[in-house]
Amino acid sequence: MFDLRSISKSFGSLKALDQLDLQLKPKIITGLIGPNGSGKTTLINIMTGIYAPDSGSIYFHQQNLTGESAECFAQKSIARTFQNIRLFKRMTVMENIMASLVTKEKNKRNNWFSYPFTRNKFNLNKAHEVLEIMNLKDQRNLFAEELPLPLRRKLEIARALVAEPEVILLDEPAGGMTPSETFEMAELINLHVAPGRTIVLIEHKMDLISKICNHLVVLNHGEKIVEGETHEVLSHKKVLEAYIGI
Amino acid sequence: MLYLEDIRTFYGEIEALKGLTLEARKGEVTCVLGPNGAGKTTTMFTIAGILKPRTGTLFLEDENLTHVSAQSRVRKGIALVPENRLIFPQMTIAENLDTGALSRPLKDAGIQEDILKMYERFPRLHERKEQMAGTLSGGEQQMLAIARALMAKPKILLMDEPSLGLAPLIVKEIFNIIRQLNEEGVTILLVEQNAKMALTVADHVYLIEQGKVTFNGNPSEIHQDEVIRRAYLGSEVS
Amino acid sequence: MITDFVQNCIDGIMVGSGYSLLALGFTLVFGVLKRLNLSYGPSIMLGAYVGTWSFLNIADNIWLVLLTTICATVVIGIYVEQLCFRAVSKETTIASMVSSFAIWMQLEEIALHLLPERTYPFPAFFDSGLLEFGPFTARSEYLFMFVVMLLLLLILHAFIYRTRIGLAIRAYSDHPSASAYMGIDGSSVLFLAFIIVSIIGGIAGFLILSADSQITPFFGLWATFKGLIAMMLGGIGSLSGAVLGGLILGVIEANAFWYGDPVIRDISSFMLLFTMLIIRPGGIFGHKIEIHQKIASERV
Amino acid sequence: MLNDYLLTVISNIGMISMIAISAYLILITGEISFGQQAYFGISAYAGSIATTLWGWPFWMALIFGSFLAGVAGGLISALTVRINGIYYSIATLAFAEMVRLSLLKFSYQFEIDGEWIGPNGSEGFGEIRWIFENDISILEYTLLIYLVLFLLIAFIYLIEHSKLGMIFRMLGQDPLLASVQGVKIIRYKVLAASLAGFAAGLGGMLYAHSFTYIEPQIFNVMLGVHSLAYGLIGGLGTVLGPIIGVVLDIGFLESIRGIQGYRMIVFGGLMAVMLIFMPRGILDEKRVHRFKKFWEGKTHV
Repeated sequence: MFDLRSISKSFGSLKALDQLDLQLKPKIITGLIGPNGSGKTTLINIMTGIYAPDSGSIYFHQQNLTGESAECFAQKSIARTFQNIRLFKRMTVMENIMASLVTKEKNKRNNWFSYPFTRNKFNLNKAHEVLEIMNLKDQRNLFAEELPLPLRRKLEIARALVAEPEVILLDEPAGGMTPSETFEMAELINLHVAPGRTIVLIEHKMDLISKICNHLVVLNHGEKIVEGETHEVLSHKKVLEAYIGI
Repeated sequence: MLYLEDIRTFYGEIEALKGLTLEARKGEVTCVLGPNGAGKTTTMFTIAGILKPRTGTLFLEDENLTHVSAQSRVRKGIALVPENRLIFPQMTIAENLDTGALSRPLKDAGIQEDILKMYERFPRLHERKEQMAGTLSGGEQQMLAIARALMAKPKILLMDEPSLGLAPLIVKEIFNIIRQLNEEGVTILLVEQNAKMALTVADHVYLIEQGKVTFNGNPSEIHQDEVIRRAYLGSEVS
Repeated sequence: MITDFVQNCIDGIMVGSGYSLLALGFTLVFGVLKRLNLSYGPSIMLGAYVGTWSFLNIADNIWLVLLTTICATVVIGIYVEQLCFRAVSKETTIASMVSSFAIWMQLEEIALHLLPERTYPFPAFFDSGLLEFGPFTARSEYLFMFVVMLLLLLILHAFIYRTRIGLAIRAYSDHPSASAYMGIDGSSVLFLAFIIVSIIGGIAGFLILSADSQITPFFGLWATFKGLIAMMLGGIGSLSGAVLGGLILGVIEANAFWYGDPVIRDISSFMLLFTMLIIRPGGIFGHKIEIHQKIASERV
Repeated sequence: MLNDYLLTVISNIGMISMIAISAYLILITGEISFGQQAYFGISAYAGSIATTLWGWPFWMALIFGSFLAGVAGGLISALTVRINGIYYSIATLAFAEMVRLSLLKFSYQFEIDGEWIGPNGSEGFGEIRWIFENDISILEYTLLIYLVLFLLIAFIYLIEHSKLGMIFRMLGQDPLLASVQGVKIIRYKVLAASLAGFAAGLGGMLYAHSFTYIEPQIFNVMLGVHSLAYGLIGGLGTVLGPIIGVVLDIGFLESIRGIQGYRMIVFGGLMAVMLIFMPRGILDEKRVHRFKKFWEGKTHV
C-alpha cells in the first residue's frame, strides 16, 4: 500500500537518506529502528509530505504522491506524531482533538457555519470516544501546555486516532517515559491504536519494539540494512554492529 | 580529576539523572555508553553547567564546582564538544577557533600560537581557514568543533557523540584524533553510542541506563558483548 | 544628464551613510535579540532632544551637545532593553515588539515635555558651504558627515571583527546555544550590544541632525523607518549588507527626488522594499548559507 | 447628559474598534501586520467617493469600500504568502506607506454646485457631506456605527466558533502542524487577510463620513500600530479583546483630565509593564476558557 522507491534526501553535505526502498505491509506494526542520525525521522517526514525527496517516488495505494504537499498527504488519511511533541499549545485537550477533525469530517451536513463547531454532537461523540480510550477524559479542559509529558504523547496519538486514519506514523511515542509509562503506552498501542491499521513505529526502547512490532526495518546512514521478522532482525549480526559500531 | 557524586538532574518534572556517580581520571579517556534516552547528554550538560542538578556535588581537581555558572566552568577548564557539533556556521573557521579562546584571559599571548598548532593538527582546517564554517562537511565540522574546544586549553575535554551522523570512514578518523589527543595527555570524557569504536580508545567505561550507572569497569571486562547488547537491544533478546 | 545622475549618486551616498549607521544599529540588535526594537529611532530622537536642551539651557558648546546626546541615548537604550526585552519572555516575540512601540510613544511625549515647540535648531559643526569638485558639488556639512560616518563605520567594523567583545557578540548572534559552551554569557552580550548600538545611534543622530541643523519630533519615526528599510534591503543580520543597504537607499532616494518629488522619493523606497521582500526576502546581499541553516533548524 | 464631545469619543471607540478587530484577525493567524491602516484608508476614500461624487446610497458605498479593502487585503496576503515573521510585518508596513503616499498624489475631482469636490492629494478630501445632506444627528450616526460594529462582532464571533475560527487559530499556533492536519495554509491565510481588510474597511468608511474630512496623513503607521496594540492589551482569546483595548485607551485615558498631556507616558508605560505579565493580553485564551467554564458551571446549576 505505502510504497517508497529509491528515496534520497540530503541536507547540505549530509546525506540523510540514500536510495531507500520500503514497502509497508498493511495492518501490522512495522518498527523502524537504527542509531541516532540514521534517517528515521527524515523518512517519516518524507512519508507525510513535510519534505519532498530529492529523488525517488512515493506511492500510496498505487497513487503517485511524490512532491505533493503535507496537506495532501494528510487528506489521504495518513496521520503522525512528532518526536518533539507538537501540539496547539494554546488550545485545550478537547480543542486539540477537534482540530484534527477540521479537514477530515465525514459528516457532510456539517458545513462551514454549522454552529458551534466544538459542540457538534457528531464530533463530540468521536472525541469523547478517543479521550476515553487514551485515558485523557479528566484532562479534557486543560491546556495542552499544562499537561505532563506522558499525557502530551497520549494526546498526540489521540489526535491522530480521532480522524480514523489508515496509516499512523508514531515517532518515539515512549520518548522520555519511565518503564511503567512505556509499558502502559505499549498496551495502548497494542489494544487501541494498532487493530485494523498500518502503523510505523520509531522507537529506541527495544523492550517496546520487541513487545509490539511484528516486522522491523533497520536503518543506518540513510540506508536500509536489514528487514524482516522482529526476532530474527534483533539477533541479526548487522543490527548489533549498526548500534555499537562499525 | 573530575568527580560527580550522586547527581540528580531534572528536565521539568522528569528525573533524567537519578543519582549518578562518575569519575574521570587525569590523562585517561573515560567513556560513557548507554542507549538513547539513558541520560548521556544530560550528564554532559550537567557537567558543563548548562543544566543545574537538584542534588549532588561536582568536583574538578578538589574544587567544588556544583554551584558555578556555565561561563565560569569553561574558564575553570571544562570544555565541551557538543552533540551535533554546533559550530558557528556564518563565521569563518579562523573565527570559530577564536571563539574557543574567549574564555582565556585577554593577556594570554599563546592564542595565536595555539591556533597554528590546531592548523598543524588539522591541515584540512588550515586549507579552508577563511571559509564559512557552515560550508564544511560533517567530518570537518566535527574537527573544527574539537579544535575550537581545545582552544580553551581545557583540563578536561567533554565530547558528546562525536560520531553522530558521520560516515564510517570519517568516524575512524575522528577516533584516531581522540586517541592522539589522549596520547598527548588530554583528559577526555566521551559519551558515545558507537560502543565498539568508543571501546577502542577508552581506559575506563561507564554504562548508564535510565539515569543510573549499571556498569563501571575496564573495557576488557565489557568487551564480552552481553552487557552492551542488553543495554542497546533490550533484555528479552538473547 | 549623466552629470546630474552622478551628482545625485554623490548626494545619495552622503545621506545614505547616515542610513547605513542606523541600519547597523538595527541589524546588531536584531542579530543578538532576534526581536525587533521599534523604539530605536525614538530613543535616538529623545537623546538628541536632551542634547538640544543642554545646548539651549547649559552652554553653547558643540562637544557638550555630542556628549549629552550620546549619554542620554545610552541611558534610554538600557531602559528599553530592561523593560521591553529582558523582562518580556523570549517566546513572545510579538509582545516585545509591541512593548517597544509602547515605549516609543512614551519617549515621544517625554521629548515634547522637554522641548514643547515644533522645531528647534540643532547646532552645526560649521557654517554651510558649497564645495566644488570639477562639475560636481557637495555641501560641506554633508561631506563632513559622510567622512565621519565612514570613519565610524571603520571603527565599528574593526570593533566587531577584530576585538574579543565583537567576536562574542557575533558568536552569540550566530548560534546562541553554542556560544554558551564557549563561556559567553548571553545576557551580558545583550546588554553590551544595546550600549554599543545606543552609542552608534547617538553619534548618528547627532551627525544627521547637525547636518540638517534642526530637530523635530518626527525624527524618531524617520530614523526607525530609514534604518529598517536599509536593514531589510541589505539583508537581516549582515553588517556589510546594512551598510550597502543604507547607501543604496540613499542613492535611490536622491535620484527619485531629482527626477520626481519628495512623495515619489518616499514611494520609490517603499516600493523597492516591498518588491524585494516578495522576490528576495533575504535581502540583496542575504547569505545563501542562512537559508541552509534555516532548513536545518526546521528539521522536525 | 450625552454631550457632543462624549458622543464623539464613543463613536470614535466604535470606529477604531473595527480596525482593531482587523489587526486582531491577523494576529490570531500568527502574523503581525503593521499595515491595516491601508485598508482603513482605501475604504475611507473609496466609500466617500461613492457617496459624494457618484451619489451612491450609503449602504452600498459602505459595502463597496469595505469590499475593495477586503480584496486589497487578500491580494497583498497572496503576494506575501512566502514570507513570515518580521519580513511579513515590514512588507505590510511598506505596502501601507505606499498606499498613504499614493493618496498624496491621488486627485479625482468633480465640479458639484460650482465647487470642486473630491480627493486632491495632500489637501485631502473634504465636503463628505452625507450626514448633513441627510440631516443625521451625531447620536443617530453613533447608533449607526454601533449597529455596524455589532454586526461585525456577531459575524466574527460566529466565525470564531465555527470550523473556520478553529483553522485560523491552528494556523496561528503551528502552521506546520496545521498542514499535517490537512489544512490548506495559503488559502486560509488569504481568507483571513481579506476578512481583516473588510473589517478595517468598514471602520474607514464610517470614519470618513463621521469627520466629513479625510487626508492621507490620518492613515499613517501610528494608526496601524495602535490597532495592533489594542488587541494585545485587550487579549487575543476573543474578539472582545481588541475592543477592551480600544475602550481602555480612547475611552478611559482620554477622559481622565488629570493626565492630559501625559497620556502616552502613562499608556505606554502601562502597556509595557502589562505585556511583561500578560504577553497575550487581558483576555487571553486561558482566561477566556476559564471564564466560559465558570459560566457554564453556573448555568448548569
